[in-house]
Amino acid sequence: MTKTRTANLAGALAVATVLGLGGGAMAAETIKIGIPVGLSGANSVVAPSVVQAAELAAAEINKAGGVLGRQIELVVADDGSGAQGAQKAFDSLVFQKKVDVLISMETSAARNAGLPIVNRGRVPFIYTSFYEGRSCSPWLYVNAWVPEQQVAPIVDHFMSAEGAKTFFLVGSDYAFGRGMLEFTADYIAQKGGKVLGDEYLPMDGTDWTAIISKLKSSGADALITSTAGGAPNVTLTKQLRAAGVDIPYGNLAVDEGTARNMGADAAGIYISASYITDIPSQENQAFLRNMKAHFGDDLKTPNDLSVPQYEGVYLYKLAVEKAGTTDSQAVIDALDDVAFMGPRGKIQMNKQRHAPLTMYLAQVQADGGIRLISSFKDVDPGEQCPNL
Amino acid sequence: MAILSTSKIIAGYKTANVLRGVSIEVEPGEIVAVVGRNGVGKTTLMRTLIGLLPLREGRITFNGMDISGESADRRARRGIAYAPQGRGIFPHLTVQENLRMGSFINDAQPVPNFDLVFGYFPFLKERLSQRGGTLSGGQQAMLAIARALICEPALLLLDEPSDGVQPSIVEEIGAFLVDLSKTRSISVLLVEQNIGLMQTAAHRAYAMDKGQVTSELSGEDLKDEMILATHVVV
Amino acid sequence: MVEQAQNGPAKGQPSAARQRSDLGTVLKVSAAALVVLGVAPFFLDIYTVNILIRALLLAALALTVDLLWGYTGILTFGQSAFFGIGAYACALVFTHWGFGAGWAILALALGVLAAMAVAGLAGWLAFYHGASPLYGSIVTLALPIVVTQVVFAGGRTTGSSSGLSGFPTYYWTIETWFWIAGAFLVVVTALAWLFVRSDMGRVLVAIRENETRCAYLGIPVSRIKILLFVAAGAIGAVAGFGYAAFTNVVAPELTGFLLGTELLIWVALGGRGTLIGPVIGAIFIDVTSSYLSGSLPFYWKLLVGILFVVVIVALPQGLMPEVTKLWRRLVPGAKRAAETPALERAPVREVRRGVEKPLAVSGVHRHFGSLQVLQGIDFVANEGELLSLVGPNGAGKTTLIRCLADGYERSGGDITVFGRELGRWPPDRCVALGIGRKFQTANVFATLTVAECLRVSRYRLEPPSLWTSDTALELPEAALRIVEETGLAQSLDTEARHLAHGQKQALELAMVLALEPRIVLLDEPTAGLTRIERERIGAILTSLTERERLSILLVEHDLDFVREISSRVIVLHQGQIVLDGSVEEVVGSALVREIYAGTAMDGKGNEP
Amino acid sequence: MGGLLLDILTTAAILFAVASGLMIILGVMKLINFAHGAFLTIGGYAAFVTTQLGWNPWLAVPFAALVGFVLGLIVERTIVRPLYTRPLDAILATWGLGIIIGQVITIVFGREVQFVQSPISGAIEFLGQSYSTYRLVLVALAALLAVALTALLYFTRFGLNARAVIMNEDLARGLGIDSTRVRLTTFGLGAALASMAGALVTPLISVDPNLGLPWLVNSFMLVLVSGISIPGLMVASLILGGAQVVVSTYVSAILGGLTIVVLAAVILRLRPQGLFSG
Repeated sequence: MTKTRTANLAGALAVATVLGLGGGAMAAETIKIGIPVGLSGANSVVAPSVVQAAELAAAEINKAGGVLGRQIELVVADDGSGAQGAQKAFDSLVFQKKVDVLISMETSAARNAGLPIVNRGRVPFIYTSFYEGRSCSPWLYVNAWVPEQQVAPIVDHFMSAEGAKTFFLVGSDYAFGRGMLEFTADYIAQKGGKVLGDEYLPMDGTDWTAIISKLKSSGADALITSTAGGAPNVTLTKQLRAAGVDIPYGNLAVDEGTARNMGADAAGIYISASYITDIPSQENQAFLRNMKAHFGDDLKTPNDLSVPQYEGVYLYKLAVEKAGTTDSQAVIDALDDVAFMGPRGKIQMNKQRHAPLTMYLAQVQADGGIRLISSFKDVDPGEQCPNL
Repeated sequence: MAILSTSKIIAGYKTANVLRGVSIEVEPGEIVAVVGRNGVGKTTLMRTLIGLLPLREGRITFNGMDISGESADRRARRGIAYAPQGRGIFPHLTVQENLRMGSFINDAQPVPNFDLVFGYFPFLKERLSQRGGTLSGGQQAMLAIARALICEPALLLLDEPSDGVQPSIVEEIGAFLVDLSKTRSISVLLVEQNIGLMQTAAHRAYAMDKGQVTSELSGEDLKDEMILATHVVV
Repeated sequence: MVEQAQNGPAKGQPSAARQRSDLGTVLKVSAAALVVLGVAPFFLDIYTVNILIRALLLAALALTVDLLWGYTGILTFGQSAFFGIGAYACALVFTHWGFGAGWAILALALGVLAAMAVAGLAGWLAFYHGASPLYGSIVTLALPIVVTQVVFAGGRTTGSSSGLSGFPTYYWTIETWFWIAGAFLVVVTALAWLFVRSDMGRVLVAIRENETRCAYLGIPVSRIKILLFVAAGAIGAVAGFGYAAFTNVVAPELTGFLLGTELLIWVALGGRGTLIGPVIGAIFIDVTSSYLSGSLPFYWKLLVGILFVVVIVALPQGLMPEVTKLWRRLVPGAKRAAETPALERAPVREVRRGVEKPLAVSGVHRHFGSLQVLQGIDFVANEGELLSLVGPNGAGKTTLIRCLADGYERSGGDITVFGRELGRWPPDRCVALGIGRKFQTANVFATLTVAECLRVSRYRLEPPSLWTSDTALELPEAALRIVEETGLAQSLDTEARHLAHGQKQALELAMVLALEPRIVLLDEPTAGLTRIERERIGAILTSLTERERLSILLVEHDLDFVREISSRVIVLHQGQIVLDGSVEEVVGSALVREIYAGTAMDGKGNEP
Repeated sequence: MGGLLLDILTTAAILFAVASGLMIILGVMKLINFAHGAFLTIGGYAAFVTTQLGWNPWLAVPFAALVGFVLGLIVERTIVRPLYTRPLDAILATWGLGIIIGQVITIVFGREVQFVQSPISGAIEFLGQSYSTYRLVLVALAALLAVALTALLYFTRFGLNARAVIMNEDLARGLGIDSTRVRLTTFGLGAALASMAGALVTPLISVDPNLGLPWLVNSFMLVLVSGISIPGLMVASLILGGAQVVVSTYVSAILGGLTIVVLAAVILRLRPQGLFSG
């Protein structure tokens, strides 16, 4: 059945204009940061936290005097978590709102749909979502993890600590889902494990019945899933739990916030992330404090998708300052060189437009919190865009 | 006072008027027939009287009340029972359900009087749980009449009960109508082509042609088969 | 015996001189539209031009929905499927095979051919003889769902849920794309305009108004619907191709059911069956959505939803007719003077006479389940005979007529028409044998004018032009007489729905006679007519049998009328022929009297 | 094998529950309610509200039914009533109604995905299988629904009137049945059933403003194939739902999504009146 969402077609577009808290003099023209994000559809679970992170960064920067004396203005647009919506959102941001930069966490479908528009409009684009890797464009930088950084901790842990030899893979049928699981299958084979099956459902499919039955009858030792964020992830987890699946379960697409929303159903899931709230660093503690202070009760739990967004805004600020201008080409050239000490540690996108990251393996607890199992320092993203 | 009277009623379908000013009266306890060839507007008259076809002009009064603008179900609840032409029953409902469908007719008598109709049509009692559609044509006709009468309405509109029914049963129906009007003083307006039935049952008749009443036939006229035949056949 | 053709060629192809066409006006308007589109990019900002390009392509798609739904009455949810096929053809070829002018032409050709093939298949499934309009809609509903799932199932090849993007394409300037999209829309609209205003366009409306009547006028309804569906699919595929080439992104939503319903909304709001309304509706709503969804995200969609419901409930014809009405009120004289076609006598066709019996019926029976409606009907109809079928209600008269005019109707038995077996044929093929049928209730095309109704009836004999309309209306003698004698000749420009009841009956009879049938089946042609009208029709029928040697079968209740005009009478009772004889024999028969009086029994009874 | 059978049975039960409201409305009113999906969504949000208010999750079902019924009555009076004689337009108008409902829900609740507390979680041993308890409960509930609907239609005066109106509306009116009211009640009932089904399926899925949409077309196809009868719908759900599960399991989960639509289109071509018309 098709489950294309009305919202995708309409490309419902929300514009939230966030001006600096300081409300200082608006002498110079503002710098517009476009944030196309999935406020509806699959990503809607996590999108609000992403917007909050960007809002905090903008507020902090504006309070401190802005960038080159100019205030930052955020322009948020709903991409409907899909290609069609993304097209409208990117069109509107690039050509109508004429933003200076795009910084966003999006589905792979939306990113792919947006890239031609970015190329046409020649706007820098910092992508802040973990993804399947190898997305390359002269205008694109990525500050979140790729499979090379994320998959190994989970598979290694399952094979050593849980003694798993056979795996079953389930995903959403789109670039991220397939990309992640193909990498995972290769990695498992490389480590001497066996993949008993891999199954996909369209990105917004919700009926996993047949796939779960296949999983159960396969007798696999462990399960690794990679769905579109949000709704598919939630429905899959719910239905897995309802079906009584209790083998080790690694979820490549769940973040801490979503896990919290899912309640007891998420308990026991293994996640591998570049950010968890428990990171003891000063930067993280300060970030969490400021988020709480800024958003109070409305605070959405910061997570592996929202924190890179926060850092992305700062990376852009540093690049503009280094370039001394918001000119697209100059900013693109400068982005390689700047580094930001954020909640996740030092972030610099200097490995073929991608960033080496510290990764954490953790398990979701029954109360929605997570338990850190181990961490891996400065994992390299590998060969992502050798031609750039 | 007449139980039913119409004054110059006009009704029809789409752009065509089928009834072109029909005025008739039915007295309490009277059995009145409407005769005429096929297509002169007899069935249209019945549908207009019960309210399934809107009145375009004219007036219908029932028991002295103007019911011209009322819906069919309102008229039925006032006590006008309607037994349509042909197999006017619900074929997929059981006999009992078909009979129960009559219990909204006549608000004055909300409890269906099963004994009354079983008295006249004993076969119904034996076939209560049988589907209406499995009855024979004649039995279906009797079921339709029984249903119309189960709450003892003041007026029965009966559209060609003889259509597709064996002569012996037609006679039975005739006798029953006569008894009904005598013992329960229920009035009957009967649309018929069957000469036999008219002769046994009707007190008098209206002859219709081309949407108008062309003449009134007295009880005497009804006995004359030749007069009757001119109105029915050619 | 062979009658000579009196004048003109036997097969009357209308001469070119008689063709009227809107071509001049259309060219002028198109040129004006092209000029506006040509300068528009210089006055609009880049964002507006950008979203207009998409809107223009979608408007062309909406136009095909209007052709199908507004004009022909096929409620389609599926046009998005063809749009998607065109778009994916572009993306797949450019992504996987190659890019360049040759590849582009190949991709376009593949997309159009695939769309046409899918449309042909779906049309064959949806528009069979006897299909309900709902079934057609069901198939068009399934279509985008199937195409979308195929895209999903394509994995890496089709990009599945994420679609394909970033494939090489022509990075022309945005103005260039705007001009391409604009020119495409203008051309498609112009062609569609000529098409719907042509004689063939009238046939489409006739199908929408009354498909059954069309079939019995010998119009191959199924074939026309399928061909139209295929053509609409091809246009949709071209639009989709352009969309993909411009946006450089294809996604499953492009082929989806939701886009299909959105097209319906645009068409309904703009005004179905107005061509321009849907185009304006599509452009206006799509562009406004892109703009307003920024500041009024949900309220705008809510507003469109409410407007849509209100229009469907209260103004089913959409907003365009209201605008036109207002325009006519404000600008007196804006109403175009309709051109009344000149009535002409059609050349008499050569027919062989007296060689074969017009109609031979043997052993025909018909049952519905266990109910026998006709059993063992045998009779022969002769040339120049007016044969009346009489009998009480339910005797099977209308059923018999149906069996003669539609090869699918009878349960068994043989019917021969001029020596040729009537097979299991749909009504339009029965018409080709020379059978014309008039229905019981007047069955005309409500929104067509009298002249158009008659012209549509000439479909089989004078194949209508796709682009022009004939300024003359050729009718055979018999039809001409009815038109002239009943006053229809003075109302050629009146829409059929505004005619009086009697005139409608006369019009339908004229339409049937316009088919130049050799056998005419009439089901109560005088029901609801005044005495004068009846007499007039009676006289015409008698002369048809006497002068033109037609064979007429008449179902009639009015025995006076039967007695006046019949040459022979068949009495049906309980599905059987009980009497077949002259008028005197039948009218005087005691049996007939008994049958009508309800006292006759045939012994077998009708008690099941 | 046991797992497959349970999958088929539970899928059929869900389909039956989801389609029943559409069938009641089509059966009695001869009207295709394309707002059916929107009423399912309303049920989902009724469950969401139940969760938000901290009520017992089982209360979501009657609460959804009540909300659906009241809204159904309003909709019948305002939108549906003028369209009885225009069946194809009724499809469009109810589709537009679905858009309106979806947007109002978005304005009130936001467009993000929400979560509903499940009344039952976990799995139990059944037929030698560990199987989702809630799905098994749904089978029981669907069976109960079938019994209740049958009882309503065959053992109550409303049911008798409704069936009479289906068979011969004029005759029923002539016998004193207010068919307008029967239709009003029927539409309310159909909307209530749809909302109830929406609340029943939400524990398996997540709630968002377009929750009902993917169910609409499948429900529509099932109802047409059923020939508009309760046993017909049960069998159609089993056959088509079963085919969907089999294709999903043995061919592809994605093509499984096509099964119902394609099979229905083919079946209706061969038997336009559906499998079980009386």
